[in-house]
Amino acid sequence: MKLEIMEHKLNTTNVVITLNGVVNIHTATQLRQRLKPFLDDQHKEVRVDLGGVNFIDSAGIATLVEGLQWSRNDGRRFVLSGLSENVRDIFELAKLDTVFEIDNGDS
Amino acid sequence: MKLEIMEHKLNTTNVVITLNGVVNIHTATQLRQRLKPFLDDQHKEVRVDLGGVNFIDSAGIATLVEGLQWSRNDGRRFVLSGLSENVRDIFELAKLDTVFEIDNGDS
Amino acid sequence: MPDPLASDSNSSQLSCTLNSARDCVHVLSSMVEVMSQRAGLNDKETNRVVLAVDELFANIGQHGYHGKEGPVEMKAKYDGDSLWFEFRDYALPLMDTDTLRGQAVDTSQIRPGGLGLHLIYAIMDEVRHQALDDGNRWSLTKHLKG
Amino acid sequence: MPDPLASDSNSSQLSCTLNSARDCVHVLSSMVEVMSQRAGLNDKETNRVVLAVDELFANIGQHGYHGKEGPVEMKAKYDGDSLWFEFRDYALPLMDTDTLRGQAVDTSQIRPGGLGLHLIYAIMDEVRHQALDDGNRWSLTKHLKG
Ligand SMILES: Nc1ncnc2c1ncn2[C@@H]1O[C@H](COP(=O)(O)OP(=O)(O)O)[C@@H](O)[C@H]1O
Ligand SMILES: Nc1ncnc2c1ncn2[C@@H]1O[C@H](COP(=O)(O)OP(=O)(O)O)[C@@H](O)[C@H]1O
Repeated sequence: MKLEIMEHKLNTTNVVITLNGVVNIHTATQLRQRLKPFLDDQHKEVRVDLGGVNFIDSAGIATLVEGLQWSRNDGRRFVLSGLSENVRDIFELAKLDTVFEIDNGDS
Repeated sequence: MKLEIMEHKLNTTNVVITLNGVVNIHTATQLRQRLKPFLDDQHKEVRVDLGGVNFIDSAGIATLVEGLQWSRNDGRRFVLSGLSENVRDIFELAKLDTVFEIDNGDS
Repeated sequence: MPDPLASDSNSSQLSCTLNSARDCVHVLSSMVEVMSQRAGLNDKETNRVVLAVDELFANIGQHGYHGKEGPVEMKAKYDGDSLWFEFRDYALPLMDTDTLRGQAVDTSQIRPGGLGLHLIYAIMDEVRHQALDDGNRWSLTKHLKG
Repeated sequence: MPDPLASDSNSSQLSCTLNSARDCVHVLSSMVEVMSQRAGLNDKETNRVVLAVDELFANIGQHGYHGKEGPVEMKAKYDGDSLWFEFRDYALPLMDTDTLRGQAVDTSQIRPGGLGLHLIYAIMDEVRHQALDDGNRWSLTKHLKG
């Protein structure tokens, strides 16, 4: 209800996970559970589309940091896209805007 | 913040008003103000797209009833579209689902 | 200043002290949504209960306080049998409880307004009002299917 | 049972009695959002203040109550100068206030966690903690530009 998670497999190695709603202390657990199966070695690229997310807190960010770590350990790509101004602001406050690969869609 | 209102003029006589968010006792006033200028006799059809509305209360419905009345008095069309299941349920509880022209998009 | 309400506080009761200003409806709605979900209501039932509480709050502000700002307290509770919302206001006590029966909706003659009570009665299983010396107490009850 | 909090109630103070269960964060967030908008904060500032309050609530639940459920009360107030949130919990009083200074975030060594306090301090102008006999009082203050 508070966070909607949709997954879209582009092919056998690339997947896009689209989030709608709020990623906070309440909903982050649900995101973690859905993210985990995609971070296995079949997937070369996991992209999380935050276009529909209007709020994120440190529990939400921690879940994405876990995703990044799992991916890095195996040389895979973990990309964030569609950050709203408010979500980007929180990543900057957390000094994590340069740690993640963020697709600004400006290409 | 709680209700986003966008207007899109199709041509000089037809306009679509797209709502995103919640239409309740707090936000209905804002909707009323934005709706009013479109209910003049230049416009033959005013369409209100409720696709992004997840909640409506009687203050929201009353605003739409006013729109319907203004339009009817002058023989114009006032159409609702994109009703979510929850919004449709409230229209049915209010017994107004048959009073409005509702476009179900099934054509 | 420990809050006397705190002793009541557990997972089956939440409460808030708001005022009748319209923006407070968002706070109420989120409390009702959380409580309805905890009580096990589905999405559609939750939406309806949020609506009923919203309508009661709107009436207190418009008819009780006549659009002026006044305090509104709400408690939300549930047990195995029912989900329950109690409101307290400090508006003029309403004596003519007949106005609260809710009329049948006349769809032949559409008009804006007059829907609130109809919706409250259509959604909730019990609607109670009590005039107090210095205001009103309202309670809305929804029975939970076993 | 008139509520003693009611006398306090006016357009510049809202309060709620919740518990530390995670879903209550939605109620808190909507109260903080309403109050921040009333105090005149813009959308970005409102988002930040909602975050700071969310983080404090998360810490009370995780570290104060160790994930068990306990009561959490919040009051939100503003005046011309500042916007102010006071929390009261009934967890073990925290004596070692040093843990609350918030460390610098070490981005060379990314790890999940350890961000909450950093964000609270980055956003709010004053962060206060007081150990009481039976719990803790926390307050977060944001100065409003004149
Ligand atoms: N809290 C209240 N205090 C006093 N009168 C009320 C209250 N709630 C409802 N009423 C009365 O009941 C009538 C019907 O209310 P309602 O169905 O909500 O429609 P509306 O608010 O649009 O008039 C109101 O017009 C009012 O006279
Ligand atoms: N309410 C609290 N009660 C007790 N300890 C706390 C509280 N809030 C924070 N702390 C301590 O401060 C540390 C840092 O908190 P924080 O920056 O929010 O990161 P995290 O919660 O991810 O550990 C916590 O690990 C905890 O030891």
